[in-house]
Amino acid sequence: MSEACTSRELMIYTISRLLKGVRHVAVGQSSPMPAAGAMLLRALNQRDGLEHVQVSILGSVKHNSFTGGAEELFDCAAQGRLDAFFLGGGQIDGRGNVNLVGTGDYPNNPVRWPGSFGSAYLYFLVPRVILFREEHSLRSLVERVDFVSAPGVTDETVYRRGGPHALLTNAALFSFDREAGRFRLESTHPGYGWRDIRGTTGFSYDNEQCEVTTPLPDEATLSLIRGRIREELRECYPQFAGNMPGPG
Amino acid sequence: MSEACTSRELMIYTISRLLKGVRHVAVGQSSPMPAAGAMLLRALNQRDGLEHVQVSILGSVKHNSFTGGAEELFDCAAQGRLDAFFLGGGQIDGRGNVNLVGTGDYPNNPVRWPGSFGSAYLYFLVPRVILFREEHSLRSLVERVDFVSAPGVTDETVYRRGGPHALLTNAALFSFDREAGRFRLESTHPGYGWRDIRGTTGFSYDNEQCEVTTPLPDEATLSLIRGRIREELRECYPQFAGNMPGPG
Amino acid sequence: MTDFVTPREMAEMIPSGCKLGLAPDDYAAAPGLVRMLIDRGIRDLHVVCAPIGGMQVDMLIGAGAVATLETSAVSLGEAGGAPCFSRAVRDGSIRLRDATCPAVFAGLTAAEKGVPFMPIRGIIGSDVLEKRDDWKVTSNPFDDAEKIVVVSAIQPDIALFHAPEADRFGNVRLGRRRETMLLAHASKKAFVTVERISEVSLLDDEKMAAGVLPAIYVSAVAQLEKGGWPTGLYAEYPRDGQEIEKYARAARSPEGFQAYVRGLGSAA
Amino acid sequence: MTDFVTPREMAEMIPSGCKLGLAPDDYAAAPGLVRMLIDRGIRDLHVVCAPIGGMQVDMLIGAGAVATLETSAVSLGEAGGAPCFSRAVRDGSIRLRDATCPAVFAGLTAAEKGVPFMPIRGIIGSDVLEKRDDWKVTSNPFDDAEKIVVVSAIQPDIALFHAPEADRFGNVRLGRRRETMLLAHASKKAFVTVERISEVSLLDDEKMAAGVLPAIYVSAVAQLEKGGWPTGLYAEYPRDGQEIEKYARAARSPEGFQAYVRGLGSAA
Repeated sequence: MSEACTSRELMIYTISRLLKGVRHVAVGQSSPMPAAGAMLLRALNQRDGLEHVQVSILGSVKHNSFTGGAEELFDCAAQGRLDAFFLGGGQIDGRGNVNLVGTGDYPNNPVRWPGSFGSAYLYFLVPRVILFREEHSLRSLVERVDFVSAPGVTDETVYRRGGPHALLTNAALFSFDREAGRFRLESTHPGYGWRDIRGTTGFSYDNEQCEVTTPLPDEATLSLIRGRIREELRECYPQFAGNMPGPG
Repeated sequence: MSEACTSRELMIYTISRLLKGVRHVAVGQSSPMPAAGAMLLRALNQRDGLEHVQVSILGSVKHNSFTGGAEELFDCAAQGRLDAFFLGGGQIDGRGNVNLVGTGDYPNNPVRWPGSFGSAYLYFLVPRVILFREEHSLRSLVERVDFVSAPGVTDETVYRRGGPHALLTNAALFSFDREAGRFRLESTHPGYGWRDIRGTTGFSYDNEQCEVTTPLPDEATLSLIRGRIREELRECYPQFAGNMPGPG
Repeated sequence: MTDFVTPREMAEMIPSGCKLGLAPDDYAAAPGLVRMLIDRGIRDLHVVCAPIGGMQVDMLIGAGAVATLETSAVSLGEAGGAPCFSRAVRDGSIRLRDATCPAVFAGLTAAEKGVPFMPIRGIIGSDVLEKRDDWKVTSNPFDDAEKIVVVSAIQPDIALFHAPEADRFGNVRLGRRRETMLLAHASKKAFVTVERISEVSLLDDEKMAAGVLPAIYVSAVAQLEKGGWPTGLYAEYPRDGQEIEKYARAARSPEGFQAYVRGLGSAA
Repeated sequence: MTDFVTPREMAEMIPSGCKLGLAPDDYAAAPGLVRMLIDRGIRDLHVVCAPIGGMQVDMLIGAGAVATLETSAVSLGEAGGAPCFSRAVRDGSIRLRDATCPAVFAGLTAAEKGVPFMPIRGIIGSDVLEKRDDWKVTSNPFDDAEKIVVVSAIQPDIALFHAPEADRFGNVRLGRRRETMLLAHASKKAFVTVERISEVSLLDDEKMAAGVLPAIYVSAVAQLEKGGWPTGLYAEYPRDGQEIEKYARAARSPEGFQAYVRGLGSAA
């Protein structure tokens, strides 16, 4: 028996499940787990003879479908040629708002994060945006974000075909209902119960007393993560890949 | 003594004079004489150790400064990086309006020309637009064009830093006064007098009784046209170059 | 994923009535495939010239395949005016949407960027503007004193063009002719005929990659050698001026045009 | 015409107070030249990140050279947050113009196309929009029911970036990193440091030409080997992660930052 599935491996696997059916997924800068999840779906589909998955990793030379510079990703999204993307967020609130800028008052935020990147745009145009935030805490999942980098919901005067699809943390998986503008707890990861989630989530959501456990990858999938995916990650995320379990 | 300067050679030489001082001149499709004039200025400046002249010939692989496709010419003009351009015109009128579309009523013009190309844009953005029309006749130089592909003058609510600089035909050279919105006869070519010009020009213009004769190229310039320029033209205009006087 | 098909199959995949984006003669025009469209009797096309048309467009018009023509010009270059185009203008058999080159690029750029319109300088005072109901004069939102034109997005259903090579993954090398790249980005699908098909990915060579249209935009590729003939293919082969002169003479009459097209059909 | 100068000369040619456009780390960032700007005490810059900043921007901020910062993000990537940036935000020593990447590209595209503004989808409902007086919400002129953002043109005085090679005519190979091409088109001048200078024109090879920035945009070129270090140069060398970690640790305090910069200065 190999080493047990780590929390990160579970998240990588869960991301691959959330991406099922997409033809083209892009991954932003500094996003090793989303990159790994997208690579895993590509590898699984290839193994199983399913549809080809195009993975575009910003910052990668090898896993790059673009030849027009960074703006091509945004154009591609606007053209409807991009099915899924990931957003993180220092804070995420119950309406799906994302804050990548900082806590407290703008502009002199006491805690400042890098910035909004392409969130204020891609959140509107990419059908399946997966919110990914490892830290599941009252600090990260808040009632109302201090700064809206990108809003979760929009009225009908604004063109919008994309938005939040799911929220994945190190403890649980939520889906998002765009009509209601609310999250729904879908499963808790092994080691966490619904009460843990309720106690560490700063916003209200549906299906609070969820008893479903997030499924683990099978042995074959786990070896794929530890072998091929770990190797593919090395180009852009050498430190992250080095810290993953795997041969050698 | 070599063969006497032809009418086309005089026009090529005159174009090179009209371009004096430009750093970047572009030449559109199907414009062998403007191309030759621009090439001549480049060659003369090079010979005389003067400023380098960038010549961009649309449709040329060799004489091409662009790597972004045909739209780059227009962007470049908008950025102020293009000093001179040429426009022809089935009809040109006394206000500097240009018609590249056809005679009679649009859309079912009894005589239809190719179309407006980039005229409606470049005429606004390129400081020195040289109108070039070989045929000097009441048919080509009219009181009022049947269709305005590009207007000669514009009111102050519209951004405009470019416009007509001169009008060159096989018989005469006019300058254009942008304030007055009128042409001024500058010289007549050898073999034409001011009365010929008045009789064959359909619009009114200043300095009607002009006695200046358009200067001819000197012997060295003429050999440059018949040698290097003729060779450079061959790539894009093999038929035109073949019909020019020259060695071999 | 890119489909690899025969030229005849590709001609069948382009439906009558579609909005078809075409590249200029001597750059990336695909007269080889256009002849097959004529052979199969395609009709009611809305042709978008990006930004001008030449022999392939004149042939489509002569064959009665064009309902609407959106272009900044149609010309045979050194061989003169486009005879079928001029005839169709006179007899009113095509709906004309005259444009100016940068406005076509602005419309395609709007589609590329997924916005409904683009602003563009110039044009005001031109009769071209008067005839277009999909262009408007507005104010610069940052300076009310400035009037400026906005053009609406142009999104062809299919972009059709010819290129030097594709690889077996569907990437297509266009070189520096980026107006064709723009056309492909702006269109829902791109169909491409090529001289050659490379076994090696065209994206592997960093020096070449900037001129390569990625496979994500390319719906179908067909190998068709000399698919740009008798017009030229940029940086590969020049136009066949004699053949285009021959066409220009023949197409002066509808009968001459028919004879020319039939002649090509049997030779192909 | 392009001037060929030494890196120190280039640093002197970039004046305090100018609007300086910079490329992202690991693509075409020019930290080598930026260190010389710091050495010479440049001040009051309006830095435009196209579209994000990294170590070179953090260093400029730490050195007190930045008055205004227009960016979609500043980050050291795997090495974490940008310490001088975070400090400057807290103490209010820089004027912030937070953006979102495609809005920066839209602003640069407006400058490239010589229009005063560009429309862009999305953004409405974001606080980023609330904080920008140079962005507006308008109606789509072709559909009054749709609200849409317009951003004003961004035209840097100088674009500064590092590239693999230039030729002796001033053409610069960028490869597929066309955001740097856009930045150069949009800026009044482009100053470029390069690893190598080619005697042969980079435009001669049709396969390469599409990735080459023509000399008409390039005001000055300076050869500076490893000018991208310790960040990477796209498709040439990766970032030096250890060095950037070292910087990230040092720059946690203003004193540590000063010591780091002095250390580099004497080594250079």
